[in-house]
Amino acid sequence: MSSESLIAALYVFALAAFLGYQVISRVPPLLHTPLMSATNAISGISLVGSIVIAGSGHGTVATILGFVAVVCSTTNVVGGFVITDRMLRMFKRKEAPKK
Amino acid sequence: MSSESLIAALYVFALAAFLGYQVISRVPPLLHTPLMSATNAISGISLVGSIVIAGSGHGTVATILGFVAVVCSTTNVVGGFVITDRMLRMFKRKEAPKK
Amino acid sequence: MQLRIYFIEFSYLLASILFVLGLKGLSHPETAKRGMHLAEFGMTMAIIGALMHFEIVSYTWIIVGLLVGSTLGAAMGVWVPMTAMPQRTALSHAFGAFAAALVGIAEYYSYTHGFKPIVQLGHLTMSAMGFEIMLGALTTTGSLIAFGKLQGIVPGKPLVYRGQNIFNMLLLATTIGLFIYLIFVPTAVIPFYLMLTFAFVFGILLVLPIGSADMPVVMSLLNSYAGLASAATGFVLSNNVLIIAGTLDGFSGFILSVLMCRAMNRSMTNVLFGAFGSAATVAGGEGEHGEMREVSLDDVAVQLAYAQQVVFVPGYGMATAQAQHVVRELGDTLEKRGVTVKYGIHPVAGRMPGHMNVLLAEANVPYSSLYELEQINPEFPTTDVVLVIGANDVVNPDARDNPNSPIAGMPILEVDHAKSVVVLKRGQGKGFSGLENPLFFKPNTGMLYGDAKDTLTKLVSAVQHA
Amino acid sequence: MQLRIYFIEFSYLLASILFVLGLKGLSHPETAKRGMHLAEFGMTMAIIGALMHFEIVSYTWIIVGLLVGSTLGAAMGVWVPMTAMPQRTALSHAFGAFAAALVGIAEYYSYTHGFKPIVQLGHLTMSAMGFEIMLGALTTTGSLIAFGKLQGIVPGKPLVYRGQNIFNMLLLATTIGLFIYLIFVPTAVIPFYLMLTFAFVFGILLVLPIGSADMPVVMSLLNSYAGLASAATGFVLSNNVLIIAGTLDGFSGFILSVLMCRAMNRSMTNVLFGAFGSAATVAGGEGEHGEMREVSLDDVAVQLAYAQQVVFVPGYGMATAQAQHVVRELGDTLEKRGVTVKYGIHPVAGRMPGHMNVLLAEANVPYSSLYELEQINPEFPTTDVVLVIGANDVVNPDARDNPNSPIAGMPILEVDHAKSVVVLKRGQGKGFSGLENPLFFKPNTGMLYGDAKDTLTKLVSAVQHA
Ligand SMILES: NC(=O)c1ccc[n+]([C@@H]2O[C@H](COP(=O)([O-])OP(=O)(O)OC[C@H]3O[C@@H](n4cnc5c(N)ncnc54)[C@H](OP(=O)(O)O)[C@@H]3O)[C@@H](O)[C@H]2O)c1
Ligand SMILES: NC(=O)c1ccc[n+]([C@@H]2O[C@H](COP(=O)([O-])OP(=O)(O)OC[C@H]3O[C@@H](n4cnc5c(N)ncnc54)[C@H](OP(=O)(O)O)[C@@H]3O)[C@@H](O)[C@H]2O)c1
Repeated sequence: MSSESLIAALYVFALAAFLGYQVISRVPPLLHTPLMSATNAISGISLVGSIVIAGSGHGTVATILGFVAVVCSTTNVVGGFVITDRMLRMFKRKEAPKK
Repeated sequence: MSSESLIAALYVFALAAFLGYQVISRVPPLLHTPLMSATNAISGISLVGSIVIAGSGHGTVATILGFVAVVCSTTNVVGGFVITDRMLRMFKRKEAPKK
Repeated sequence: MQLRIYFIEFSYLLASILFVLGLKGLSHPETAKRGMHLAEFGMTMAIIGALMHFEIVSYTWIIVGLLVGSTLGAAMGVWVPMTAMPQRTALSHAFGAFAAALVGIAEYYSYTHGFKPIVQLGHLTMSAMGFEIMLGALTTTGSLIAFGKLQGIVPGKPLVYRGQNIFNMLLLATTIGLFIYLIFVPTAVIPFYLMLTFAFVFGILLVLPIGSADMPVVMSLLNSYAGLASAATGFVLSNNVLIIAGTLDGFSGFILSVLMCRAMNRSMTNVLFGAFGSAATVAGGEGEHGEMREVSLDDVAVQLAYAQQVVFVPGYGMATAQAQHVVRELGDTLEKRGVTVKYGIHPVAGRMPGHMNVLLAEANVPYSSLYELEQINPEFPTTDVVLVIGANDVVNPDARDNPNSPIAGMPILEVDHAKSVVVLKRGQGKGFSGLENPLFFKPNTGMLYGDAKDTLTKLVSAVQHA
Repeated sequence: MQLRIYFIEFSYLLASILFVLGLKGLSHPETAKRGMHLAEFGMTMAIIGALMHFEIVSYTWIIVGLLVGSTLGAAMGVWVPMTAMPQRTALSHAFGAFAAALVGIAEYYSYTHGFKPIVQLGHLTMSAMGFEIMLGALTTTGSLIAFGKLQGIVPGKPLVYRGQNIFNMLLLATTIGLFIYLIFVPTAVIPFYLMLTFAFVFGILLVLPIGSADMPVVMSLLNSYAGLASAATGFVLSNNVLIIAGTLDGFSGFILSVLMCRAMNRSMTNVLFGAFGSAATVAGGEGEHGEMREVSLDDVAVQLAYAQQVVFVPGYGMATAQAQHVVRELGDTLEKRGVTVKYGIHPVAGRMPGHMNVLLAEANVPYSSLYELEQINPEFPTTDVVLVIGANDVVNPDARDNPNSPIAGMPILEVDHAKSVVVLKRGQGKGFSGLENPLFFKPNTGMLYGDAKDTLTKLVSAVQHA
């Protein structure tokens, strides 16, 4: 990794950190559980790295590692999103005030 | 500009845009005027570019242009911050409810 | 060629933006669904981008992996019951972290086995890789233990032995030592795999000594570790979408744990290193004072039936009893009788953030009738009956009144201000904090013993005939 | 060497972070000061970083420039009165944009005169540079005209001639055409300087036809243009701190203009292209209905002196009359007599965002007694006297009642709900929107003519003797 790319990465990291703080801190407690599963799904992004490794044929070992990585992260991605959707579909607005 | 650096720049831009939106939209109307002068001051950042040009001796023309740029942006930086401070010092909390 | 690079990078950039938008959507239940669809689309873009990479020579294993993963994921997603959310979350942290770790290992392997020019394995790359692998490894095993404890496979109560802390500290020190050594001598293969193993072991030892009750906080921390691991992967592959997504993930975990601590008022340090101790051992509390007044089911039914306003305060007990549906039933029955029914939700009621909200949402309680701490507390004085359904700590007046109480200062639902309080619990059981709860001894408090679900079912019919 | 690069980059990164923190600080008056100090420190770091660059061979002109600039800036900062804020802002937009433009030109010059390898002047660099220069140039002249109009050097009323829009459009088209040509042939010097000139001219023509009343919105847009220009500079020099600061600046300008439009309820498009027309020409309004009731100063004094609660509603008139200090005096006198005094501040009262807040703050009115639209409107029914001090549009009931009014739907301060309203204005003058204001004809409204400052001074003494 060159120093330039390190620096660029640091900028992205710093900005993402701020953004993360700003965005997440605005999520109401009501949605904290969906938030957890949503971020799980998003953290499945390591799939991107896994795919490249599983495919780049750097010997059997690397391929196997990559393959397992792909399985794990795909599970996260799919599982995470499915569950989040399932949860969110459960949150309903009051039909009409009953009192 | 290489395509890599363009892409890196785009990421920084996108994140900064989000961040800008999040942060600025949280500034209360009470402080909108200070906000304006504060961002003026910060926009004086083009000073960074100006300095390098004014100093890198790329011929008289470039130097003059750089010099003028330095003057302009420094004026913004100093003026902006001085005024913002002045304004903010004026904003006072109620000493003790008088009613 | 050039074009393809642009396309890949563009898809990554788009993905990053969509992830941020997705999480922004979660700031309101109305926009949440759309937000998630954006995030899903973003992930698709990212995957497409990844599939375009030049390095890829064969797609077989990728496709197989994707298929297997999707099946597993979909199965999980569809079958896991809402009450098992904590376990599932723990498990998926393990998966995520493991994936990150594997990517790191594979990268290292490709460098050390001549698939990538070893010279490129510089100090910077190695440091990033080290972080990735250490965080990944310890999070993997740590989360697995957490999963085990929550699932009841691993004994929930803290496993403690003498000199534990010292040993853990030493292990951590050695691991970090190896890491630092590797930064200077990236090609040292044995130290690398030693570091890896130690990290895995450390994860186990880190979580074993913690009581299952403390898991939620630990999990959120593991969550942020997992996120940071992916971010580190991003540094290794200098891939921005990984950095961004990882950081977002890391932060959400971190913020949630902070919120939990605040609501339980434990200091952040206490949690960060509290992981070396266990809250359950705090316990104590100053024995009985006064006696509990038991009330009969019918009395309660009548009270409820003729009340103006009733507030339900659910807690962990509702979750264990799976009583959310009956709660909703009771609510409806009362509302049919013209009683105003509100739900008071404490931020850390239950065992994970938003636990109660999800359960009640599952039981079709509209979120507009769920009230947060600040909203509901002023209402208690004008409330006729508060029904405390398997909640304990979150309604413990000691937190407010007794400065010496371990939970002193923790914001609570001030149900004791209500005209009368009825507590549903099975017996003398203590709450998560293991403390005595003076609320139960107050004159205006009545105890209604029994499993929440049964009691409530009986109450429903009783109210109908009241 | 390597180290120096790291230091430079680090200082830039730190600066970026500090800028963000600084703006975050502005989310509350308590934290605002600290925030600004962070931003100032950040700027210092950035400057130090810039001074470390290798390209720099001589510091003479840099230092001279810094000195001159600081003197000018300090002078401006200390001497400019709060009432002249709009002008100053316009001027500094001009400076900022001009600096950005100059940097771009100098860069281009160094490429085309062999100080930098011409081959490196690729399409990407050229596009970024083009944006930088076009935005910079048009913002410079545009802001200068805006300054002139606000200062009264340039005639405030819109300068319109036939075929103006077509001409402007054509000019813009040509400029962009040249820009596109340059992207493909970066070395074409003549087109470059043509584009530059056209951009300068376009800036003038863009703002000239706009009435000075509309300046605030235009200024905020120019603000965001200036910001984007700096961001573009960042792309050219691939310097992240420039990109970040520029983007933040651009966004604040954009958001402020959006807020202004919303509060004036003009559509964003109306503003973005309204720049080609002028609000002042909207005018119209349906003549007199009923008559205005003039009230005597002493009556008002008595009313105020014996009121329970009085609300001051300041507007542009207070600014022009420089009456903020007298207002505060009157407020104090009343409070001494036990009258509750509140200030109702409309988001777009005056001529720039937060205009009234700053003026009143200058007059030492604590911000805790300034109330926003939502807070104060419910209070009017229980208010005895509302003193409208040079405000007009922001209290125009037509916005609420008359759907055909040009300002229909603009949120207003509903002073007409108060028990009695006293309007301080000089005569029959209309407000910014040039509309008739039915409020003045309501039975419970009394008009007190004369310059706000004089009237208020008289009122103070009258109240003291009441
Ligand atoms: N939400 C989070 O994120 C989170 C994270 C970490 C820690 N915590 C902690 O968890 C606690 C949550 O407080 P809480 O009031 O919700 O729960 P709690 O304090 O743990 O009390 C649960 C109560 O439910 C009763 N119960 C258990 N099973 C029951 C059943 N089947 N039917 C009826 N009652 C039953 C228990 O009494 P019996 O045994 O007598 O029935 C117990 O008193 C807080 O101390 C909080 O700090 C929460
Ligand atoms: N704040 C912003 O950011 C912003 C930006 C763009 C546009 N605007 C527009 O500006 C307007 C602001 O409304 P506003 O009610 O504050 O002001 P206004 O509607 O412009 O009315 C100002 C009133 O003050 C009176 N006046 C002028 N000089 C005076 C003096 N020396 N003593 C006493 N009275 C004096 C004028 O009447 P006489 O001439 O009879 O004295 C006039 O009726 C809104 O329409 C808003 O949309 C605001």
